[in-house]
Amino acid sequence: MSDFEPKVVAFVCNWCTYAGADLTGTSRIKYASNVKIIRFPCTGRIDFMLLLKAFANGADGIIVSGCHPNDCHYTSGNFHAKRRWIMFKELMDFMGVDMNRITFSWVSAAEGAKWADVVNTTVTRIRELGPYLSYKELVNRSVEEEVKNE
Amino acid sequence: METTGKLIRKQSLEKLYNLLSANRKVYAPVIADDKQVEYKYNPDFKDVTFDHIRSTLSVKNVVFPKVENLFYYSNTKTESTITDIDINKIPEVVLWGAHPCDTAAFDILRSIFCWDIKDEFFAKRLEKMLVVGLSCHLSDEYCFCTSVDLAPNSQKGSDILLTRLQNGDYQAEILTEKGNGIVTSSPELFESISEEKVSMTEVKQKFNHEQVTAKLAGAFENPFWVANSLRCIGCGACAYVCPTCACFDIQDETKGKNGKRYRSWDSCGFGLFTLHTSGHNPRQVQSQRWRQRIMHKFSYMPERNESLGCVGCGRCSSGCPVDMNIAEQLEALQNI
Amino acid sequence: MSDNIYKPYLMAIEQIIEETPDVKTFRLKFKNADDAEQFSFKAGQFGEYSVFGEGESTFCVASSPTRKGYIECTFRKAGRVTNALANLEEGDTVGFRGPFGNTFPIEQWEGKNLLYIAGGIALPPMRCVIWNTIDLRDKYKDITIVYGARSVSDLVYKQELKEWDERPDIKLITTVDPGGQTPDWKGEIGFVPMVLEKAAPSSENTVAILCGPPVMIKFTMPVLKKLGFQDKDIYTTLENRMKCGFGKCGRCNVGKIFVCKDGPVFSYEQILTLPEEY
Amino acid sequence: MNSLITRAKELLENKTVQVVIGYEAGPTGVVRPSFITDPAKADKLIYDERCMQNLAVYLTKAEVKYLGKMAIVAALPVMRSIMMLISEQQIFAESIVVLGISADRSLLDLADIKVMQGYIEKSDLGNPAKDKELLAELNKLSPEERFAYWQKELSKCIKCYACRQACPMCYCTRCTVEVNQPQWIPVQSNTHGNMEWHILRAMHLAGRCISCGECGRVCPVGIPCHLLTMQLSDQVYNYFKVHAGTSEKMSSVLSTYEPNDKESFII
Repeated sequence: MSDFEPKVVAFVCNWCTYAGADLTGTSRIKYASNVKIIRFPCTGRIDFMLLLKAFANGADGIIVSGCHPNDCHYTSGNFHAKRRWIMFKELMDFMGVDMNRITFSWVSAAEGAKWADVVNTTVTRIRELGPYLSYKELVNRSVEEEVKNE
Repeated sequence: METTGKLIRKQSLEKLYNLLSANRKVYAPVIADDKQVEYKYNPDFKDVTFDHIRSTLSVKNVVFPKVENLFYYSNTKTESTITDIDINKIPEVVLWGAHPCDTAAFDILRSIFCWDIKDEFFAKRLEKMLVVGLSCHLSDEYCFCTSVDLAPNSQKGSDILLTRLQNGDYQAEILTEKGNGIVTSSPELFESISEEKVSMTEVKQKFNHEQVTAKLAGAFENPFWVANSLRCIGCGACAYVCPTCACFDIQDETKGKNGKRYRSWDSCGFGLFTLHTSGHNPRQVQSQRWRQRIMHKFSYMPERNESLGCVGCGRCSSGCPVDMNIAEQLEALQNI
Repeated sequence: MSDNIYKPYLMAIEQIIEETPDVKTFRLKFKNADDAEQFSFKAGQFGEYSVFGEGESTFCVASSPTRKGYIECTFRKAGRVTNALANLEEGDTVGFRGPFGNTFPIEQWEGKNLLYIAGGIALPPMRCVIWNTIDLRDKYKDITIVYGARSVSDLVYKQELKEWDERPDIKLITTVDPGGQTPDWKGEIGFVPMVLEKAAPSSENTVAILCGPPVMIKFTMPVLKKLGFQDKDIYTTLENRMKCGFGKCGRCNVGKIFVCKDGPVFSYEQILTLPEEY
Repeated sequence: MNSLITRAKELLENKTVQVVIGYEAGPTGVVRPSFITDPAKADKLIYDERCMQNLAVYLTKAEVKYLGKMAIVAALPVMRSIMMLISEQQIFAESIVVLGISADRSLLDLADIKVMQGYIEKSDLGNPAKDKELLAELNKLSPEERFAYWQKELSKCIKCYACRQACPMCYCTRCTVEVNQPQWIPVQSNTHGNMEWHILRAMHLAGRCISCGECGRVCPVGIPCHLLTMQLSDQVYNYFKVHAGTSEKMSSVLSTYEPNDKESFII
């Protein structure tokens, strides 16, 4: 497992976490390079389907991050997101999807160090968990189902 | 080929089953954990049921799978290439224990897939299938095979038709060369037919399909359709469980540069089935879609495909969440 | 072509013409010379055009069978496939399955006057038969084309309209809806039915070919009747949603008639026998 | 149920409504929805333990609405669906007459929506007992076991969308699965795609599901997909202390928020 490099997708909002990640860079704080950042206007825009698509396309872990409560650029996007994440997390739990693979966090534009920390702890945790085999198997099995008759 | 009657002892049945499954995939009915009857590939003989009235889904997926890949493609910036699917790799399948209504459906499907131009996917699957049918010794209130020119022991579509005898042995009617091949390869399993009586259910005729077809010709604008489809919720259950429903969708699915075009089951009951891009929909409301379903099977198909689009299995009615009972409606249509 | 009836020909986009802001015409060439060799079609037939990864869409072949070596299609950006098509560039690859459907009975029309009436994006399905009859000009008597669109910028085939206008052996009447004209617009202003009524072409020994949005058809039919056209001498095309193109997928039927097999060309006499399901 | 028939007749005769949506027994004995427009035919109406279908689904159906003003036979789940539909502005309270049925199957006198709301508030709003047990069993399993369980169940899905069509809250004319730019959910049926579809369905019903269990009941292949939405109904109450379909002014849980919503997993 030593050569396993986790693939982590980060869904972040433009105004806080993306700027925060920028700050991490300009502050020369090093963090794991396993993360691929996807920028959204707001956490309220991050559809739960996107998270599922990330797993389906081979992500081993996911980070979702945006402005702290009360700091949303659009006033309430992150409050809505929070409720949605609560429901999503509970549903995923109920369906047996590994919630240890998703990190939800609030990272402001000033928290460059926190961003590095969020990424590093997530990557370390995913590294310990190993590749998300059961989800990959689910996707592969579906492909097999389709070609079974060919 | 001339039909020959044989006898298979109860205990020889397992041998026949194992013989067939030795070099082919066998698709046979089992009772699942949730008590529903479903067909499975290569189940153990001890799990195979001989006492089912109908499986939840029909067996049409042997010849018309719910998803059929049509070809693969690969895209670069400007080029696309197509990779064919080798239909010769389609495996040989034995369909075991399908009732006469299900086996009769293959001819109807052929009349859809092979009229005018031939659908090779379907034709190949049909060719590679051996059917060991099983006459019905049980039936229920949803069955109406006798109303559509079939019977609990119809031979249509079977290569070998098994019928239970009252002592538990089986009569085996050898109906095709394919079926005869099995007898020739293991003659020890088949004996001469005995005098024993067959054990068979009776299915009451509910309507006269010719009269229904005649009535439908002038029934397009009849208020019957709205009145009798108000409760239809517009799901695709009836079409998906139906052994003869063959409407399909064609879709692409891409991952990165590569993808495939496939066809999958579709249903005329869905509102978006006929929706134009412009927003215009020729069948805008559910009654029009319900009319299409009945008309297609009992009016258009007899005229265009020279076959009725229904085998009287009763699945659409037993599976319908709101009791859209097709036999009842046809009975009513006969008298409008 | 292989036995796989769902497998399209691969075509290269040779030329793209922007007809209007949302309508484009593609000229397509077969990538495989053998395919080009054995391919033939007739006026009125259609095909399934595909962008691999997005799916297939149905349009008529818009070029004439008398022009060999390529086919053309004209489409409006509307849904998933047409949007994807619109994003392609010259040299890109598309798929084509066809030809499917029946044809305009142009042999039967020989020796007659032809009156083409089209509205908006309905000129493309007619362009094929228009060019076909123009290319066989000797066989037909007068050819009249009445074409209308919402506005000047919505008129498609502007180059060809000009060409037809300049030819002495074709009578072209173009019109735009009131308010859709530009200061230098020289054609008519008004809806197609009114313009047609004003032009009053003779119905004597004439076949009318009519294609357009339902509302145009609805108001043009009485005008044609008034001019003395018989139902059997009026032709139109029907469009319904299609997937397969050969009468299997179960979408396009109007009653027992498959638009993909028995159509898309119908005489008005036939249309009157169909249930209203189109 | 004589009182129900009498009331239905009355409503039709004095033209208060043009159609009564209720239950009748079909010729095979199976209970089915019934649309009574003629007072003489009101005798067909029945109400017993077999009358499970959530009839509220018909309140938004074009051809039923076309019949005119509706009265609807409504046990608690149907009443709650009606509440939800009113709160989401799909129907007007004035446009329907509710023939409420109590838990002991007697006709309720619900003068208006306020009275109905009072009745709902006094009722047990949790999931049905049988489903509670199933949920408890599933929640006892390990995540891996649950993952395997749902994969097995959802591999059966044939994408007939009966679950969606039967749900009064799934009234969208174009569902997300039918949106194709982009294609969120594959059109074909495979385990992974089916799972995505059921996740999407459950999420879109979070805080809106009134736990009638209709989706699970109608599934032709027997997937207990109602457990997904019911689990979320439980969690909605757990986190936000609301039950769906209890007030005509309620906005759905996921389209509102409280600044002090509690959670413990966001770092």
